[in-house]
Amino acid sequence: MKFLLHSLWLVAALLLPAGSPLAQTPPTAPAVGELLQQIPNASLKKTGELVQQLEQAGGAEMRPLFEAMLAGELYAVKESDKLVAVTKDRAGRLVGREIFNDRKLAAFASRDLKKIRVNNRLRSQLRDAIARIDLLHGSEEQQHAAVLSILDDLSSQNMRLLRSAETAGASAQVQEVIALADAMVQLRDSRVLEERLAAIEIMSGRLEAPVRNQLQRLLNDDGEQEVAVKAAAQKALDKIAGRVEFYGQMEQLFFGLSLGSVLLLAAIGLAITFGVMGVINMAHGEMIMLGAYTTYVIQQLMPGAIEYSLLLAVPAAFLVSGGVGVLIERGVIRHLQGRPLETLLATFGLSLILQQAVRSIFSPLNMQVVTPGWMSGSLVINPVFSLTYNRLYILLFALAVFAALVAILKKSSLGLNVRAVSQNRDMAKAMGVRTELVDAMTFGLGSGIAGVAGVALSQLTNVGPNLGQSYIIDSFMVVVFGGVGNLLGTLVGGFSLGVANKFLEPATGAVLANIIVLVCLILFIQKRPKGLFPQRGRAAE
Amino acid sequence: MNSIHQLAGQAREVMRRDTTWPFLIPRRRMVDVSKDIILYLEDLNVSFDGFRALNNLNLYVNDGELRCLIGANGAGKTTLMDVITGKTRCDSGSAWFGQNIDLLAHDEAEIAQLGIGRKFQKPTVFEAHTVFHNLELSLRCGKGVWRALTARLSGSERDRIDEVLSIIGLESSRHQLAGALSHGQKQWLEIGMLLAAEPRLLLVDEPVAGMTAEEAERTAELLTSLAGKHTVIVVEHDMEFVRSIARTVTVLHQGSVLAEGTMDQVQNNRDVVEVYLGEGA
Amino acid sequence: MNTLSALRSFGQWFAEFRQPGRGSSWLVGILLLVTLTMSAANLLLPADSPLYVSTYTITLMGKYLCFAMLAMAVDIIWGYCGILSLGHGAFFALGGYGMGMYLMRQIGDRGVYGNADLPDFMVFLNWQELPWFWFGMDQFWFAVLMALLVPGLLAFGFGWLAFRSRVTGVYLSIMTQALTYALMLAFFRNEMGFGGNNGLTDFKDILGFDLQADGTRVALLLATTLLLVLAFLSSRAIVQSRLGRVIVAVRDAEARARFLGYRTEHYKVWLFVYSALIAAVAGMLYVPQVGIINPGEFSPLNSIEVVVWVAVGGRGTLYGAIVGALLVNYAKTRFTALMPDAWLFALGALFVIVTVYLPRGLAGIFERFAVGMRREKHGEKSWRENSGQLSAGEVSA
Amino acid sequence: MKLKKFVAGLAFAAGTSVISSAVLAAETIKVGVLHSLSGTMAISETTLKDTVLMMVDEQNRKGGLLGKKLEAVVVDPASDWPLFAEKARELLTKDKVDVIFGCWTSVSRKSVLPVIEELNGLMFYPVQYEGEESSKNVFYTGASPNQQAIPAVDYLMSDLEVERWVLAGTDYVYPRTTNKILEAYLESKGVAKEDILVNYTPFGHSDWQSIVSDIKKFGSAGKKTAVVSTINGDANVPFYKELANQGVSSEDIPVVAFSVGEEELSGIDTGPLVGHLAAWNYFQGIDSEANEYFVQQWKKFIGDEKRVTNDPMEATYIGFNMWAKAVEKAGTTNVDAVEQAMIGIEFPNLTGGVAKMNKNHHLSKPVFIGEIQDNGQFEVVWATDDVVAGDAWSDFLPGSKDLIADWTAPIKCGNYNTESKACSGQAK
Repeated sequence: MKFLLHSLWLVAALLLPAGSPLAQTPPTAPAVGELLQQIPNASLKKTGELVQQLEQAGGAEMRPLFEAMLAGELYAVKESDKLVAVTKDRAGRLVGREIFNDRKLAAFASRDLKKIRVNNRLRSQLRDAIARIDLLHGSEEQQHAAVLSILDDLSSQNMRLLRSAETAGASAQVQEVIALADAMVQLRDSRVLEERLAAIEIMSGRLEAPVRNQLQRLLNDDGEQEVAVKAAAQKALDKIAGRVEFYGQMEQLFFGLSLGSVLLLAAIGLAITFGVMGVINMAHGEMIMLGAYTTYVIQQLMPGAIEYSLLLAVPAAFLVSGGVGVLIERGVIRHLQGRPLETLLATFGLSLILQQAVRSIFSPLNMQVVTPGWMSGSLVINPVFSLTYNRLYILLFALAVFAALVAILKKSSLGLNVRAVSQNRDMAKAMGVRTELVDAMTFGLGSGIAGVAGVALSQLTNVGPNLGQSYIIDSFMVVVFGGVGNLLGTLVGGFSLGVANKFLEPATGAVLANIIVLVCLILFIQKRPKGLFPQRGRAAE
Repeated sequence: MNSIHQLAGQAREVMRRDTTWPFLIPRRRMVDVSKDIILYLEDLNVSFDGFRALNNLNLYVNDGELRCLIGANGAGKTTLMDVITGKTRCDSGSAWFGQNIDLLAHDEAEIAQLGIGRKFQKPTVFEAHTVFHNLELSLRCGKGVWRALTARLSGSERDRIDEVLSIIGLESSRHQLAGALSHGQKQWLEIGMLLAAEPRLLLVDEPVAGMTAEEAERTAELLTSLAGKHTVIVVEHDMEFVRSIARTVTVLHQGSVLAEGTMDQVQNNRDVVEVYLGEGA
Repeated sequence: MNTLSALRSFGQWFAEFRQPGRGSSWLVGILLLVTLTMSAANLLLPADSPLYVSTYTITLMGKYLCFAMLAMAVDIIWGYCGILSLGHGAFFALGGYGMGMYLMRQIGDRGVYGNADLPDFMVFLNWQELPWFWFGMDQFWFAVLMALLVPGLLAFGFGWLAFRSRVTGVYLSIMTQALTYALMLAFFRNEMGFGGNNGLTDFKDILGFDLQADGTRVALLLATTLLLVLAFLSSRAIVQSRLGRVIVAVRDAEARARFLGYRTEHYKVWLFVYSALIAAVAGMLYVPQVGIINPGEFSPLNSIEVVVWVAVGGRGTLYGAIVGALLVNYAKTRFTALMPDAWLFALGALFVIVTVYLPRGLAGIFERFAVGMRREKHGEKSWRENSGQLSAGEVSA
Repeated sequence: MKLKKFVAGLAFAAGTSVISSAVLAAETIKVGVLHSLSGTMAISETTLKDTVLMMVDEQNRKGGLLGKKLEAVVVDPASDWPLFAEKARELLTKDKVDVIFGCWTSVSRKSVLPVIEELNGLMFYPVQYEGEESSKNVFYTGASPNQQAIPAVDYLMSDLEVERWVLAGTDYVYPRTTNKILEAYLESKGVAKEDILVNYTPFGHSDWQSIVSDIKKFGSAGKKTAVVSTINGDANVPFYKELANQGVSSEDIPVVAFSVGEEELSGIDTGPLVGHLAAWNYFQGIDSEANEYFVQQWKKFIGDEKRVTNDPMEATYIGFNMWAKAVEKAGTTNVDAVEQAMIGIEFPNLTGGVAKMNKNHHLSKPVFIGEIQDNGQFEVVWATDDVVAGDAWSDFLPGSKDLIADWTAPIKCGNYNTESKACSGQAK
């Protein structure tokens, strides 16, 4: 063990670029081993100190250790106090590996291992340490992130780090941030008016939070006598505020569109069953719920391939919900032809049954649906504006589903039949259209799409028996608002409700925004009972 | 002093027993048919989604007349009825009931109360009510909510219902549910309901659709007997029937009047032959 | 076979029961008799007597009767006028809140903080003064007036807008649902000043009588019965008058009624308001008996459940709504005690079965039996005439 | 035929109801269980029902109480608040139970309270709540705000040096009160008003985009920021998901929650939550012999190795055992006697140390702060040195700072005003 570390350290020392501040600290090679030995039995506070010493002693080579610690994968073998990184494999076994060279170790039993405890304070310490290491050795992206995180704490030590990173040949992007950091230091430390004004010039319009905070502090600081500096700072801050405001609006628009896409997904199936068939399907929400549970089941069936589970869940959910939809149509709705209010009651009963069935089968507890890696995180456009991937994908997905549905109704023979039956059932029947089949297929299609919506919603909210209920009223409002029997109306309705909600929210709070939108909708429907895009002509009377 | 006299004179005028204060005079004006024309329709235009259902239509109907409207499907017959009864708003044009009532300013219920009754294409009666109650609801009387709550059937109203029952020949089924009547009986009942309302103008949409020849004959008799006392406009496809009742026939085509005259005149009209009876003639 | 003959004799009795006027009076009689007996048994008999009726049963009965009244309110507009309201819970709850506010003010300084000016939940959240809409609620007459006025005005406003612009059928149902949903969200907000999620509770007395005394509870039960009977009689008077016939006419052929000169929207609005008022009265009686009112009462689910009571009992018959409400609620009490999990299955199945197979509810079944009885009694009549009489019954009480 | 069956079914249902209430074994002590088994609260409350049943089993195995067997009477108030009052009355008058374990939400407790007081029943309430209440007939074994919220804030302030606070909660009485108390407390600690952001959302709120974005902005002002979350149940999953997706990590802005326990976590993908905090009086992960036994016993009772334990379960456990001890001490199940005997009763916590029932019917318990781990358990990062006595009335609310509850001899009152030396309001 010791030997291994020694040799490691040797390699590390050779690899470290000369002149780096880390390399300048005296290489107390044996210390690393000793420090590592102390970790398993240290208190949290002590671990913090150890990490600090390790960083100084071990430098860049400590990165895998810190990473494992940060991810909560660091364990000590109880007998030997040897540190190993442990992860669970697909079968749920604990698989260990050496920290510093990734060599696979045998599987462990959980009783043989002791977890190295990490808390938030330690985590942020580890992150900072990793950032410092990355600044010199990381990829361009890592460097960029590291510089940005250093803006918060422009100590002279950190500035030295930046300096060495600069000389080590950082990319233009990183250089720019370093220049910003320099400017911030100038503004803070310099006494020369021109330098300070120049610094403010550089800082002006930057969106990074530390820049804003520094300027704000400067303005609030009564000790600051220089009027010109204050004026310039105020101007810079105003410019920043203007940009932040702009991106704030953009962000709100995105939030609105995202909420709209959720509403659209929830409502679009209903636009078919309600809009085309005239069936008030109160069990529509439960179709969404079934879709979400299908996602859960798929993930249970393929625990090793979470990344692909959603792709598989979409068709599966369509089939499950669509199948249940066809059953409902054949079993119940068929008997209620031309009695829309009765379909409302019967399907409401079905929704209760479906909910309780899910409760009995899966338990009333919420189910755990994992978000695949490619759906987490966000697309950072600038420090004040980023789009979360899950919302972005769902927005695109909603549009795709919409387009597919329009294509089906406009182009396919099923679509032709559906339109024929919805316009004149008797005539369609006389023309040889199998109206019963068409009814079942239409209802199945609408339900299936609700199921697909459920897959998307499982990524945003709880997967539980009440999932559907929370969307049913909203869905109906979207369809009615857009105009029954008009898919485009549903699209416009969904997005405009979403955006209206989100633009009201900052002023009124979430609940009141919701209420206001509802009341406006109720009033709107009184004014235009047929919605935004009514079906006109005598047939609609 | 003078002014006091004046005031006293005015007061006396106000208190006169043989006049009624203006605001007490019933709002409902009687239709003024002094020019003998009960319905003026001028330059009516209605379009749905670009389709012009009525196209500069002009039509005058005399008081007490029995007028038949014929025309192909989509010629605008039903739309015309919709405009007269207030169901459809027209885009432009004017519609006057007699000299003094602008139909476009009233809604369906008001127009009905003014004395225009309408029979639908598909017989529409209150199926959950008995024949008797159907007629009772149709009587000419106050139609307000409170009036309906407190209404009691008076002797004369009862007589009126009996009279109508005998006109439409449904005396024996007076306590039957309207929903249980045959198709033809429903048609008659609906006409009876119009009669009970004592309208000045009756709009009858396809009264003999689905009737046997015998029933149609009785209906023809009924409608002819109504003319004179009421003005009747009949829309019908059945040429035999039209011929049997019509004095004046108006032919509609693509939303405007194509020809007007007696059945014979119309049938020989070149335009009509061309566009409407083309194949038949 | 035994049950069948028992059913037959029941049907025979029912045939008489069903005759308009007389039959309904039977219902009134039964209601009064049962509640009076229960009251007497509760107050006069010692607690260990086998015939003693517990206070628990009294309040339970009171609650059922409030629900019955609510069901009747829904039936008047749905069964007779074809307006399916999925938001009648809103009027019920508003009435309840009116009464709740009065009861809250009656607590006075007996609340936990001993603050005579503010209800506990306001003290608790640092409110400094009573919001304006609480003024006057310490007067019983004013509270009752408000509890009627507010739902009445809401119903009028909503109905006026909706019926004037001819929002009908499904659209109207969805709108009413949205209405009650919006109200629920609003009342959940603590800023509204109605106690938020906790609602109003911990009531002490009503008109000076201790709410926890058996006597008060019995009096409340009797008051509920009396008002239910009154509402029933007045509703029956309405549906049997020409007004009632116009309403049914509007349900079956609105255009026809309009072309006969009836302002159908006026009829609908006033009937809607009347129905909302009955719902509000039911809510007012409900609150002192169950001891709490909270925004959950606005939940759309509750309103839909009421519709099911009516559907089960038989819409278009006033007694059907009452019987339906009593039966379903009794079943609920029993079922949830025996097997809580199965209740939702049973309720859901009830929805489906009733709508698909029993469009006229239990009243429909009984009437079919009743007709059979009559036919046996009077010999065969023509089918048409029989069915004619049968459906005529549909529109009378 | 169908009809016949239907009627027969009805008759059967009616018949069984009579029988079930008629079967009364005279020589048992009845324990009422008033937890929702259906409806929205069933998720949480079913667990507590099972816990009580387990405790009853255990006690019976030990030979019962006062030589009698215990018998559990379970009813279902179905998450319907008026129904709670009705069922409480049913338990007390029809079933004549000696004690009730029940309720979860504040509103259900408020609904039951008048009935319990009227009929002089005895109830144990096992869930953390907003305080501001003390009834003679109720024992509160869950945490009051000073046993959960205030220690948590202390921890954040001293250990994590938090300076800016977001108080986010669901809009109902518990978060409202807790946040009021916290605001007053923070201000008393010198936190400026603009460093506190209060936000309320409705039940089951699912669209957290704007709020998380606001929190992010609020937290970017250069001071260490933390979120104190009183967000209820279902709304938590989308909240944490949104936090993770918008890149707010537990190191940047930690969230400390008062309503998220092991059971709630079992329905969440805890990956993105690691490092966020919760404050409770109990965590399943705490090492102690008693706890190990309890967890094993629970898993065996419920027949599921994956089931977890949580704080309200421990509160039920302590409440039940204290009641059993008090009954033995009093030698009767008479409510008044047991109520007096309860005060001062001590019972060991599952986490070590001893819980004690105070004069105000609240417990003295230790407080723990735990960090969420990726396995859905908590890692304790902080604990109070000693037990903390639960306050019925908060010292930080103007309306209640002078109030105390003391159910022993001279005062005997739930809301005694130390200023006016009188028992305000409902005093009898």
